[in-house]
Amino acid sequence: MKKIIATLILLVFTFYTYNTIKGFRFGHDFLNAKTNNKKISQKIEPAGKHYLENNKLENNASNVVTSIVVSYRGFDTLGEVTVLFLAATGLGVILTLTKKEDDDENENDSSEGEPSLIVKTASRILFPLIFIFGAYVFIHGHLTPGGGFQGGTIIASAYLMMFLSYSNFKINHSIFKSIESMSGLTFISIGLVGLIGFGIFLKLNLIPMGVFNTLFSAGLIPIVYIIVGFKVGSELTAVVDSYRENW
Amino acid sequence: MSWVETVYNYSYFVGAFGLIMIGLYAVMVKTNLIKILIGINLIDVGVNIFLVSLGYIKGKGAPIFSNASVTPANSIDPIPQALVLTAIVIGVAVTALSLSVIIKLYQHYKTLDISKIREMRW
Amino acid sequence: MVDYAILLIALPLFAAFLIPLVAMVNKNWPKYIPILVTAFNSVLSINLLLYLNAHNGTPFIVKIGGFIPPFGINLFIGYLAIILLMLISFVGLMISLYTINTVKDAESRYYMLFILLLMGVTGLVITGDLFNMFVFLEITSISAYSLTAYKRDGLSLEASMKYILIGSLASVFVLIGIGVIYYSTHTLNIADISNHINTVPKYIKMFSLSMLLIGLAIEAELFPVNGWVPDVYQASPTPVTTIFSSIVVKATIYVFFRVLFTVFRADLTVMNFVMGLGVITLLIGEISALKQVNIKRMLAYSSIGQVGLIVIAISSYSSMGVAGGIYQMINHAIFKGILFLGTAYMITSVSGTGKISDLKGIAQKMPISSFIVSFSIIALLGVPPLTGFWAKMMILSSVMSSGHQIIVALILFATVVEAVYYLKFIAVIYDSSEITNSFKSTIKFNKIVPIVLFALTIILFSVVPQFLVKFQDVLLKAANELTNVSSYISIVLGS
Amino acid sequence: MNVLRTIALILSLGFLSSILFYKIRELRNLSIIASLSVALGFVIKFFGIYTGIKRAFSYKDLFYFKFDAFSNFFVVLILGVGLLAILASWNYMKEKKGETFFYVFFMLTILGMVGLVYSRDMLSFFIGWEVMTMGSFLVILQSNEKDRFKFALRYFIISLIGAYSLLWSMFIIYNKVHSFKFSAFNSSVFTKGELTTLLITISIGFLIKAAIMPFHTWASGAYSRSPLTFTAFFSGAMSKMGIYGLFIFLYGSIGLSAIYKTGYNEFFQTSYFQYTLVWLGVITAFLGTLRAILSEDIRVMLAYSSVGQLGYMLIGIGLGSTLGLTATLFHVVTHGLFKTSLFIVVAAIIHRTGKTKFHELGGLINNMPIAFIATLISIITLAGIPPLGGFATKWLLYEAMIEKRMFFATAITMLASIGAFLYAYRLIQNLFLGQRKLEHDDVKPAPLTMQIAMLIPALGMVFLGFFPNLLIKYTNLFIELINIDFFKLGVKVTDTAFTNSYGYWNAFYLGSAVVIIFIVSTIYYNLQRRAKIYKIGQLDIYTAGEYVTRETPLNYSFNFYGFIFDSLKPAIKYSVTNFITRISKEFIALSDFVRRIYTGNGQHYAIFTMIFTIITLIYFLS
Amino acid sequence: MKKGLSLYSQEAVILFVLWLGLTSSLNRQELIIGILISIVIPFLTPYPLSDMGLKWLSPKRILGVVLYLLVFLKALFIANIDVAKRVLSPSLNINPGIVKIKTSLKTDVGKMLLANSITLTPGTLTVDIRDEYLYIHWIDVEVKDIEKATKIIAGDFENLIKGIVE
Repeated sequence: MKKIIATLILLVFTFYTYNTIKGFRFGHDFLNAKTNNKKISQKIEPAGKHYLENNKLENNASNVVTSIVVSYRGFDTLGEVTVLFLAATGLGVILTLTKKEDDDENENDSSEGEPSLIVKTASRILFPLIFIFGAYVFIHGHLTPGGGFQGGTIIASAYLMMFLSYSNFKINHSIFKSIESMSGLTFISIGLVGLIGFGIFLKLNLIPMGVFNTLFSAGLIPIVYIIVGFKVGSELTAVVDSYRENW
Repeated sequence: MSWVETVYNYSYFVGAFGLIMIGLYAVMVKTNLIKILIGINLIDVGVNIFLVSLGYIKGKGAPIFSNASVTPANSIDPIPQALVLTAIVIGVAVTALSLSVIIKLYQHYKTLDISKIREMRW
Repeated sequence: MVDYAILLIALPLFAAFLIPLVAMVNKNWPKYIPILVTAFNSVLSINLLLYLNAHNGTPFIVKIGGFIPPFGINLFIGYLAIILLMLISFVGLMISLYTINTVKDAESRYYMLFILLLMGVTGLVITGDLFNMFVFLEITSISAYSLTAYKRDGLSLEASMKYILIGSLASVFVLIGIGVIYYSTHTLNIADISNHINTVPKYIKMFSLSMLLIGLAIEAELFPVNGWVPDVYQASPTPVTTIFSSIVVKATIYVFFRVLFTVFRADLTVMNFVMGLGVITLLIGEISALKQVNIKRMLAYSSIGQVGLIVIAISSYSSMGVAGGIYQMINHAIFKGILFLGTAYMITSVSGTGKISDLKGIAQKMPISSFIVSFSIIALLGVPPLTGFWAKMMILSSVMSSGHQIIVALILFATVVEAVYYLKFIAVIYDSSEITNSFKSTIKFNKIVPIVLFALTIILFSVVPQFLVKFQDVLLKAANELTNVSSYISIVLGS
Repeated sequence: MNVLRTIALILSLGFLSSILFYKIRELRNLSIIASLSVALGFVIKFFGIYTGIKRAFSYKDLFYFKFDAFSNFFVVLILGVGLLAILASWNYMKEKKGETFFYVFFMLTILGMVGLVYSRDMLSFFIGWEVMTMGSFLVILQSNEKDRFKFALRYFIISLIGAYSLLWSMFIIYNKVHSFKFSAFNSSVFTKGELTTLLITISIGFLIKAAIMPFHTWASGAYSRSPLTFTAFFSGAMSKMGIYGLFIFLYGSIGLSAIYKTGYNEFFQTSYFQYTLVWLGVITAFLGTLRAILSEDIRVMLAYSSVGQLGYMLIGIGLGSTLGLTATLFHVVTHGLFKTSLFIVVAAIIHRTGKTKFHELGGLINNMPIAFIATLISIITLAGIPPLGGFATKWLLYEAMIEKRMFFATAITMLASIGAFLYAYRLIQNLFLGQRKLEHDDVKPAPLTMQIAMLIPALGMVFLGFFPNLLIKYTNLFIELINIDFFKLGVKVTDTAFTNSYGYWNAFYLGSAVVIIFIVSTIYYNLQRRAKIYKIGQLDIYTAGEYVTRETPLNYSFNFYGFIFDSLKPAIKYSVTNFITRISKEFIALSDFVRRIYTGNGQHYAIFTMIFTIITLIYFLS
Repeated sequence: MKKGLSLYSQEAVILFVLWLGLTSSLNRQELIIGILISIVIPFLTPYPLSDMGLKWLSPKRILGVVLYLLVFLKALFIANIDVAKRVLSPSLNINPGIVKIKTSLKTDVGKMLLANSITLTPGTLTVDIRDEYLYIHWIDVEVKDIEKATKIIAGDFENLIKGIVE
């Protein structure tokens, strides 16, 4: 019964979606297309085109996606960071340890499920390597594909690996918490510096813009991305840690 | 344009909405909470693919000007990619949170069947 | 310029990030931070109101990152936004006062989530960018998910699970809608989209509209998609429920109509559909509340009904109706603030399970709270000349003049139903026949003060006519901000 | 100096002092009484009967008030009855639990009523209306009865329905003429259907307040469960607000010609709508009387009596002729007087004995002589026996009905009028005469304030009985307010006599004749009696050879009219009250069914969401 | 988790080399950041990379690494073909089973490398390590004797790895 209803619903949904996307021109070069609409006096310029063309002037970051994420739509990114922060916090709230009756049994379990030497050794070798790869990704966020979120995730995956290999591997909660907080505070402070100095929140071209396509370019964008990297890394690690502690 | 042609031309959209449909089906039919969560994730992925493919322009490359061959004129639209980044992060956050809720629910009700978890109704 | 308006968001965020560090220093300090933040926001929003009054009431925008509007994110602040901001910060302040010593294991994390929820709502109200709106929507809902589950018992987890399930669907629909509209207009700025919306093919526009409508209807608690609401309201801690009912819904309704009015320039077909939804929501909400035994659940259904009323009012699309809807938003926020906080205070005093019958005869032990609760119920029912009446008058007259007599009759019918269960509740708390419950007589000033302050606002709105007339002007201006698309565009994009 | 503002100020001061001194009994009561009397004095001073003073006052073009003869007529009633009721409450409410807030809400009610009577726009009328309802609802809650909540709730909910019906009609009008003012009403912009809707919604609103028959279900409960001194006001003044509202909306604002537009019957020379009103009034008068006859509780009996009496007033309103309206207004006054008196008497009896049923009482004539006199005068008025005021009402009313050729309705009304005597008789027979219960031997007379409060209306009734023309003359002056010609027709009034096409009646001569006959016959009787005196005690009988003691019940008062009850038994179960109870039960069952949409299963909610999606897509995309 | 300077600098050097590989640029800015990062990250790692420290960087051992890679690739190639043959042959001539082999390697890194080498060459799969015994899942069990099996499976790898890590 439920299946039939669901199928029917999806069929109707598909019908309308199909009709809609039929109206799309997939792969059409809308950025450089000439508008033939004279009804509207306002200029029609796709925002994407504006970003592509003015990015070098305004942000000097060779990765346009990064400059959109961090600079043009930096407010979104602040929100994103907040969302992750929220998820980590909420997770902490929900998964707060309640006193378990069978504490001893738990310890026995953990020794039984200890991974083999291969896993342990491999992960301890790989850990710094993954870590530096993560760092590379978020440091080069404005030059190459990637950025703070990706790099942070990579770093968190390194920690995830350690959690899997060493059942008694513990992280220092207060350090991670303070990294989380400090990076968040720094992000907002960067925004506030712009506000105090120039009356513009999240103004990122406060420092010299540097030479295009080199590491020290794009103003504060890499700094922000590094902060985001720290934040995401520590938050996702905390998330993973919460899960592990609860089991 | 026949529908076969449409499906071929719009394969990204078809894939994206296919994933969304599968996800919705799982959400509506499966009773296991984990499966429902997987369904939600499928929907998320589908939407993300949809968003990314919105920015695609035939024959153009990524908007990263690290070598001189890439110019604004032959880059795709960068905005959807930025949006997808945000959407992914939000999806991750929701997934993490709902997993934790499901864990706790399981400890509480000893079941993952959504139709049995209905202490509050009417 | 008033670029410091961004502090409305930046400061709570800063405070939220600061809380873990503060908690490391002293575990008792975090609970005062929400009070500071909401008080600051109240002052700031009053300041913005004064600024706006000094500048002919023309709304202003705040550019973030210094990019001109279609290309950067901008905030849009006018009377409507400021009304909602003042509401958010005032109710937030009251609830933070109430919350001190309420949360059992006084965790800093609760306060972080609390502040971020308020921050998300604030962002929803003032943002001028469609995708940014989505981000704030998600901030709001994710903090709401966590806060719903805060008690960590079966009920709250269950409620949170339902909320997450439906909320995820909502975000998906919103995202699809935003994607489609982005593809059609190549911009995300609300004003810019609105400027170009007429060039979009009708079919695509309507598809996008329906996607956004569905997603936002879920958040705005409209009828067929509000299954999660009673559960969430019932299971979450009372201060959180109060925020949901008083603030979050209001902000989502605002967003709902901002999208319909401004982004899509919705026409009568859409508005009739929305009005129909509002009517069904009103009826179902009020009728379902009739037989509830759990007080919070009853209030939850009542909230649903009130949402229906507000939606009916705003979807009438006349300036009087929209103004009435905004007025009703304010009223409802204050009434529900009193009702949720007051009843929670009573329930904690008798250590009850939240059943209405637990409160039998409580009025003899807690005369002030009982009186204020009854007073706000009477005001909510629209007994003149209290504030609820004026809002209802505005709503009814606008709905009537848009030619929907039946809807007027249905609204009145729903109010009668509402009166039945609310007066029954008053009858229970004033029932002096027998008192079976044990009663802990502890007067907590931090609990009674918010309730009294709320009641004073009701009196202020009701009794001071001079204020009322001025206030109506402001409401009409606010309504104009919501309905007048061309002025919105010209303010954001320049002439 | 604006009179309206002064009155508002005085009454507000009274209200404020009732709040401020709510714990200090003497100060509070004195200040309230002072404010009411000063206000009453003001109104009477600027009565404007013969000079026709009209004073208007408006606020922000939204609220519009007018000080004129018609309003003053009702305001005097309100303030007078209110003053009496509050005077009676001084002792009645003493030491009762709800005393502290009783006066606050009482004053709120009075404020609302005065406001609505002076208002000449629908908005302020409605505000006053709701304040009055709310205030009376709160007063009912101050009584000591256990089931007061049930009845107060019923009263409030039904009143709310009425108020909203009224509100709806107000919006229908506002939507067309874009003003709430009564004078702005323009019947030419309405279609016939709209006018009909208007008339129906308006009359539902007011008929509910007047407790006319299908809408009377709240009345017996609310009247009998409030503090009884308030019931005196409730029945004596407040129920008249429905009549006032009908008067001012139907004839003051909408106008007779507009009513005729909805459908005119040549034979009865009236519109179908008015004809319906008349029949509603007739049915109410008849059935209300019947229910009053069958009541065992004094309070319930008086409540149903009020319902029946309101029926008479509605008949007059429905007739819409000069005679009819005059009869109504006259009856407003007489009913106000005798119901106030009667309720205060009953309050005094219940206050002293604590009993509320007829069969628990009896033989109180020696304990409460003043109350007996007041009751006697009231009953004579109620039953319409000459020479007192009630007769004038009946006389005018029957003439008016015959004028409109409603003979059958007249017959039933006459029947009801006989019924009124039947139940009124019980008040004398079962309360004051007959055998006194043992425990009531040392019942003290009614408290002083109550005695004053019950005597003043009695004097008024006697006065009206002799000089009805003073009042009738006054009502004729409302032509100025309601500028419709028919008021000018028909009635000629001199200072003492009263003439129209059907005849001539001089109440003063008639009354004097009755009094003279009474005096003469009394003298004659006393002369006769002096010859042989047989004073027989109540217990001077024996049955079946046994002596009768005081414990033996000799009074036949339980189920007094049982034979009527027995013959009507099958019909009684079809009462409106049962019907409404049934409906509300069904509705609650429906609500239980509706809320099952919220199944509690999260997946169902997801499916709802998808179904909603589909509906939305279908609606918008096809 | 004490670390000597030697262990620390070994890690830093390896990280820096990796950084150079990642950036594939000798730009001065990249180098500065690379050095900084390579210095910082070892502080954050909870366990040392290996027990050997800087001596791992002697030319002999680097040569050993190269040699090991060559041998490993050869073994990989041969074994791939072997398994492909078995898979494709219709008779499915397999004889799966688990054998136990003994290693003389002492260090964890050595054991790990050996086990991974065995696993990566098709046909054999390290299931577990218990002290100095490795349990191997073998697609075609030729011998069950520990000594012989060790010779066949571990073979050259063991010596080569010994040359690198011990």
